[in-house]
Amino acid sequence: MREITYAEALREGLRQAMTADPSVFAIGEDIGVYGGAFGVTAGLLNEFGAERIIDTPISEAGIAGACVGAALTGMRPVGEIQFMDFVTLTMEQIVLQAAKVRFMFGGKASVPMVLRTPSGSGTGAAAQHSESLENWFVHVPGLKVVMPSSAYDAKGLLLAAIDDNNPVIFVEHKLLYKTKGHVPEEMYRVPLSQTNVVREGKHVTVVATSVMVSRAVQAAEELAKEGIELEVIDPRTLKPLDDAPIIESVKKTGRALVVHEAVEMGGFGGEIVARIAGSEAFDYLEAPVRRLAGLDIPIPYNRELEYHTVPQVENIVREARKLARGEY
Amino acid sequence: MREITYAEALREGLRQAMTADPSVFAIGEDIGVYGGAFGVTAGLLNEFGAERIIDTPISEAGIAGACVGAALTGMRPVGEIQFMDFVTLTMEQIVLQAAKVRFMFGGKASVPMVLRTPSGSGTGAAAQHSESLENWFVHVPGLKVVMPSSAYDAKGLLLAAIDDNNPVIFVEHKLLYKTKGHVPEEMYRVPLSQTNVVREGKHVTVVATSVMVSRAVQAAEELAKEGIELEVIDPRTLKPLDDAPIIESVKKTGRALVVHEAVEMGGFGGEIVARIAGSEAFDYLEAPVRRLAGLDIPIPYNRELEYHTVPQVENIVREARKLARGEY
Amino acid sequence: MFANGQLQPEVIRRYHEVIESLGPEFLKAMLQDMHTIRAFEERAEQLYGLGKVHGTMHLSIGQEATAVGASNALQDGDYLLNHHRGHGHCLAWGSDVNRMMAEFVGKETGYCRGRGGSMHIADVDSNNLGANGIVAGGVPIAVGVGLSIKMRKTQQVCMVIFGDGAANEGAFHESLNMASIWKLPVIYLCENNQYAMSMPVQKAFTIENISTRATAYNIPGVTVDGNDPLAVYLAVQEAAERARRGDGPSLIESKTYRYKGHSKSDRQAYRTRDEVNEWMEQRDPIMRFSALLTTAGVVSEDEANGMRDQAIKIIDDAVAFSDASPAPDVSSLLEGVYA
Amino acid sequence: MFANGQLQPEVIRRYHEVIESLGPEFLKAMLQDMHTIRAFEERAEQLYGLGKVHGTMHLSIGQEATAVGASNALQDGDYLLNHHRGHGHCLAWGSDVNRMMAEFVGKETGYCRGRGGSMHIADVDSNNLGANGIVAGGVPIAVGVGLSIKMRKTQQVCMVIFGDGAANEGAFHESLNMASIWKLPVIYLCENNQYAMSMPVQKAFTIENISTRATAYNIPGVTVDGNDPLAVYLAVQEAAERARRGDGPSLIESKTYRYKGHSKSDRQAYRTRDEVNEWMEQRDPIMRFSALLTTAGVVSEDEANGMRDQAIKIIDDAVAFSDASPAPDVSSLLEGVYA
Ligand SMILES: Cc1ncc(C[n+]2csc(CCOP(=O)(O)OP(=O)(O)O)c2C)c(N)n1
Ligand SMILES: Cc1ncc(C[n+]2csc(CCOP(=O)(O)OP(=O)(O)O)c2C)c(N)n1
Ligand SMILES: [Mg+2]
Ligand SMILES: [Mg+2]
Repeated sequence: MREITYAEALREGLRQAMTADPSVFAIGEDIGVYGGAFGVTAGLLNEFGAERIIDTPISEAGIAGACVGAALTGMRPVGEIQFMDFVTLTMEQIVLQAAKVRFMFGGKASVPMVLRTPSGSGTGAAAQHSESLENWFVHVPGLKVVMPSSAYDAKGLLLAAIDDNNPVIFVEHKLLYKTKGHVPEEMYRVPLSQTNVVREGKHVTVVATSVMVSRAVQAAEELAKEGIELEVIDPRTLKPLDDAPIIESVKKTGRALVVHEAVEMGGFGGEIVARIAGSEAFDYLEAPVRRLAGLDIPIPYNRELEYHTVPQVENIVREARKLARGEY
Repeated sequence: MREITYAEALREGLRQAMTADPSVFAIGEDIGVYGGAFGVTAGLLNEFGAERIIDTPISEAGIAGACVGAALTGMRPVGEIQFMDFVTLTMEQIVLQAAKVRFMFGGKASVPMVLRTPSGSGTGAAAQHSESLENWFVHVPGLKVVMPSSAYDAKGLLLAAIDDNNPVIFVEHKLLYKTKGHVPEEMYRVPLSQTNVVREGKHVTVVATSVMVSRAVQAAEELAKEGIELEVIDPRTLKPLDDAPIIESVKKTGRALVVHEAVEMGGFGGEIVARIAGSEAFDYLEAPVRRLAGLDIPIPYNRELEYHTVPQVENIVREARKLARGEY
Repeated sequence: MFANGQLQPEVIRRYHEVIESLGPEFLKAMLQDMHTIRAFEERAEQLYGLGKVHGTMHLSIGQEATAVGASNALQDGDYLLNHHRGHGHCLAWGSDVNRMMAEFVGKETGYCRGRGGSMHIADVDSNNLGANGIVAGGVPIAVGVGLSIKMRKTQQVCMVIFGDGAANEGAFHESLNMASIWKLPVIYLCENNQYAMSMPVQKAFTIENISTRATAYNIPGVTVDGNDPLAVYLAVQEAAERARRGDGPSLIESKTYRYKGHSKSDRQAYRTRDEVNEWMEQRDPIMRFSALLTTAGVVSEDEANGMRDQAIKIIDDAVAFSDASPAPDVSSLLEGVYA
Repeated sequence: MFANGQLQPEVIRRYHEVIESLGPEFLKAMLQDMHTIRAFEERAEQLYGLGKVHGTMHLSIGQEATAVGASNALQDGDYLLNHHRGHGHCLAWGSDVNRMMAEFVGKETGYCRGRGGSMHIADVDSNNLGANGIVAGGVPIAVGVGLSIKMRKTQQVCMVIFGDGAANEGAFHESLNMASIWKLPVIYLCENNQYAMSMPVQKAFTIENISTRATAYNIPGVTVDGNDPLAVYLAVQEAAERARRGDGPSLIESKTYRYKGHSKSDRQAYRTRDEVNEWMEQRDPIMRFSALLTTAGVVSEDEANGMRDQAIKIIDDAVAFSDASPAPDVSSLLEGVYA
C-alpha cells in the first residue's frame, strides 16, 4: 500500500480535482513558485500555470472575496490562508458574505468554495501563528467545517469539500503535514459529515479532532496495557456534525472525554459535551463528561511552555484513566 | 427610585468615566453629532468635544487599532463598533493584537480598552446586522467579555470595564436599549466576573444571557403559577466566568437549561453545559442538561421568521417545564 | 435655476452626439426609470411610515441618475454588485418591481423569499448579485467575479457600486490593487453622495476627489457629475470597453446627493436644510434630465409629465402584488441555508 | 564597484553638510550599529542551524541601513511599531542585545520572558511597542498611538515600520487615511525589500513606487535609497519634524533588499542568485557607509575594520548571556495573560 504524507495527499487531491474540473482553481499567498508555506501546492504552478494557481498580494480579505465572487459565478475556488490566525482578516467575507448569501437571497445562490488553512501549535511560531479557531466557524450557519486528522482523510475530505456546493472551511494542521499514511491513488471521497470511529473500545469514549486523534490513539494503546479500552472517535466534519456515533458510543461506554487543541473555553469541546449531556446518552453516563483542551493562554514561544499549553499523550492517558477508574 | 433606559445608563456611565478621567475617550462611527446608531452617545459631543468623542470614517479595523494603540500608550479608549456583525472586520486587531500583546511581551504591556457593540436580532435588520458573536471572544485568551442584561448592570459593568486594565468586549443588545430600570446616579461599579442570581428557585436552573435574562424571568413567572420555580442566573461576565454560583445552583436544582440568543451550535451554551457536566454538579443531575438557543440559520428579514429564529418566552416555558417534569 | 433653462443649450451641444446615438426610446426609458425609482423610494418611505415594514431601509432619492446612467451602459450578462442604498440600481438593472416590493415588505414572492429585505435584494438570474448590508462588502467579491470572467474567457464585466464611506474600508484597497495587478474586468463605481451616515466627505478624506485614489493602483480614475445620467453613462461605458478589451479596472466617482436621511431614524443634525434644498432645487437629476430631453426634443412636455404618473402606477401595481402575496411560512424557516 | 570609490566624491559632496552636522561620534555609532545588526543576524542564522532555536525568524541582512538611519532620526520618548523582520530596528532603537538574544532563544531573561520570540520582541519601557507577527499588524495600532500623543499633547512621534507586502493589506489604507484626516504624528516607513515572501513588488503592485500611495491621502510620500542610512535618516527626520509641527503623517518608502531567504525554509526559487549577488556586491549598505565615512575622513580604516570585530564580540557576549540564562519555568505558564 502506498504511503504518502498528509501534505502530499492534499496536493494529490487538489491536482486531481483541478485536472477533472476546469472550474477548480487555487488562490493564496505564495502558493505558486514557493509551493505554499507548508509545501502543499508545490509543483502545481508548473502543471496548471499561473492562471489557475494564483499567487496573491498579502490581502487576506481580498483572497476571501476572490473566492466568494468566483464561487458565485460558476467557479470552484480553493483558497489558502497561510496560517489559520490570519482568518481574522477574512471573517467579514466568510461569515457575512460566503456563509449568508444563499440564505439571504432566498436559497437562490450558491458559494462552492473551499478555504484551506493550517491551524495549530508545536512549531515555535508563537501566539500569532499557532491558533486553532475552528469553533468560530462551527458557530456560523451556512458554513461547513472539516478537519482531517490523517493523510487518507485529508485527500478524501478535500475532494468531497471541493465537490460540495457550500463554503467549506478546511482546517489542516501544521504538525500533520509530514505525517504519512495509506492513500489510494484514485480520486476517492470521504463524505462530509460522517464521523469516524477510529478505534473501538468499551471503557471511555474519547472524541478527538485533528492532531489530537493520533495522540488519543497513542493514549489508547498505552492504556490498553492497563486493561482500559478507549473508543476513539474523530468527527472529521465538525459542521454539520454527525453526532449519532458519538451518542451511541457514550451509551456503550458511559464515559466521555473530549480532546482538542483549541482553547478549552468557548471551544468545540463544549458543543460535544452539550450534545452528549443533552441527549439520551445522559442516562448512561457513569461519570462527568470531561474536556481536555488548550489552556486559556496565547501560545507561548518557548518550546517547553508551548508543549505544556496543549494536550499531549500523557495528559490524555491521565484524564482517560481517571475517568475509567471513576476518579471524577 | 430613578428609572432610566439601558442606553441612558450606558451614556451616564461613559459620561462619568470621561469626566473623572481625562484618559478615557470614545471613538467610533457616527458617535458624535449623530449620537450613535442607537443613541448611546447622544449629547456627549457637546459635552466633551470632538477630541474625545471621535467620529471615524468607516474603517472598523482602524477603529480597533486606534483603541489598541491608544491603550498601549496610556489612554483608556472606549470604542464602538456600530453593529456586532462588523466585529468581523476587527478580529485581527482584537484577537491577534489586543488580546495577545501582554502575554507575547512577557506581561509587560497592558491594553485597557473597551469595545462596545450591539448584538442581537428583533429589529428586522436581517442576516448581516443581527448577530450574537460573543462566543468567538470567549474563546480568546486575554480578552474579557461582558454582556449586561439590565440598565443597572449596563452602567455598573461599563464603569468596571473601563477601569479594567485588559481589553473588554462589551456586548450590548439592540432590544435592551430602550428598556428601563433602576439606575443610581452615583458612579457605581458592578464587578466583572461576578455571576448574578437574578431569581431564586428550586426546580430548574436557567442560565441566560443578555436579552434572554428578562425572557427567562418572564418564563419563571409563568411557570411559578404551575408550581415550577426557576432559578434564573445571569453570568453577566462571560469571560473570565464565575461559574461557582451556576454549579451551586445545579447542585440544588438537579436540572439545568442554558438559554442564549446566539446560534446554539458552537455557542456559549456549550461552555456552560460543559462546566456543569464536568463538575461535581454532575452527581446531582436528575435530567439531561439542555440548551435553548438560536437556530442554525442566518437571521431572516421577515418579522415572523425572525421571531421564530431565537428563543422566546414561550420556548423557555416549554423547555423548562419539560425539564422540570422529567420529560427528557 | 436649472428649470429656467440657462444651461440647456450648452448641455445639449455637449450631448448632441450621445443623444443621437442612444436614440429617443433608450433615453425615454432612462427617464422613465428615474421616475420609477423615485416613486419606489417615496412609496417605500410611506410604507415604512405606515408600519408595514419591519427593519430599516436606505433611500436613494436624489441619486437616480447614477443608477440609471450606470446600468444602461452595460449589457446583458454583465454582473452587478450593489450596496445597501440599492433599490435604484436594482430597478435600473431591470429587476421586477413587483418582486422587489414584495421583498421589501418581507413576502414569499420577493426576490429573496422575504429572507433578505431591503438591504439584500438580489436577482441572481440576471447576474444581479445583490445589495449588501456591509459597507464595502461587495468590493472584494468583485475581485472574484472579475477573476471568474477572466478564467471563463467571456466578454462580461462586473460593476461594483459602493458609497464614499466604503472607499475608506480596507477592502476597497485590497480589491482595487488585486484588480489592477490582474487587469480584471471590474468597474468600481463610487457613488459619492457627500455623506457616510453622518460623516461628511470633507472630514473623512483629505482629497478632493475620491477618484484620485486610482493613482495608488495605476488605473484610470474619473469624477463625474452623478446627477447627470449621461455623464455617468459615458464614464461607465468607457470603463466597460476598457474592461472588455482586457485593459483592466477603472474607478469612477459619481458625485451626487441623498435627499433623505441615512436610514429610518436620522435627525440629520450633520447638515443644514439649506444644503439639502440647494441640491434639490438646483441639481435634481430628474428635473435636469427631463429638461434636457424636452429641450432636445426627445420627449414632449406631455410625455415627460406622464412619466411620473406612469411610475406611480407601476408602484401601485407593485404594492398590490406584494399586498396580495403570502408571507413566508414558518415551516420553511430552515430552508435555503445549504445548497 | 562601489569599493573602488568612484561614487565617493559626489556622495561626499552631497552629504557634506549632514556629515558635519551629525558629527563623527554619531556617525560612527551608526556604522557600528549596522555591523552589530549584521552580526546579530548572522549569529541568529547560525544558532538556528545548530538547532538552538525553535520556531522561525526573519533576517534583515542587507537592510541594516534602513533600521539605523530611521531610528537615529528620532528622539527618546518617540514610539516604534516594528514588524516581523525587526531585529535590526530593535537594535537600532537601542534595545539591549543580551535580552534580545535571550528572547530569540526563548529564555526567561529575554524581553518577553521567552513568550514572544523573534517575531514579538518588544521593549515597552523604551516605547518600542514590539515586532509584530502579523503583516501590517502594527499599522492600525499607529493610529491609536498617534491619537494618544495628540490627546496627551506631547511632542512625541510614532514610527511604524512595515514591508512592501504590508502595503497591500487593507489596514494600510485605513490607517493612512485616519492619520491623514486627523493629522496624526505618525511616520509610515515602508521597508521595500523587493519581495513579500515569494511575491515580487513588480507583481504585487502596478505602481513603480509605493510612496505614490501617499497621494490617496494627500500626505507627503517619498522614496529613498534604503541602503543609504543618511538618506533614510534625512527622510525620517523631515517626517518627524513635520509630525511634531502638527502637520500630520508622512509615507516613506525605503528601497532595500533582503539577502537571505524569507524565513528559515525558503528555497528562493522566486529570484536568481545573480540578482542577490548584484545587490550584495554593488549596493551593500555597510560597505557603502563604511566607504563613505572613511573617505570623508570620519573614521579611519582601522576603526572601520575594528567595528566588525566589536560587533562579533557584542554578539558573543549576548550569546553567553542567553546561554547562561534560565529557561522559563513551566510553573509560570499561566502568568502574564491578564493585567
Ligand atoms: C462594515 C460596515 N460598517 C458600518 C456599517 C453601518 N452603515 C451602513 S451604511 C453606512 C454609511 C455608508 O456610507 P456610504 O458608503 O457613503 O454609503 P451611503 O449610505 O452614503 O449611500 C454605515 C456607517 C455597515 N453596514 N457596514
Ligand atoms: C496577515 C499576514 N499575512 C501573511 C503572513 C505571512 N507572512 C509573514 S511575512 C510575509 C511577507 C511579508 O512581506 P513584506 O511585508 O514585504 O515584509 P518582508 O518579509 O519582505 O520584510 C508573509 C506573507 C503574516 N504573517 N500575516
Ligand atoms: Mg455616502
Ligand atoms: Mg518585503
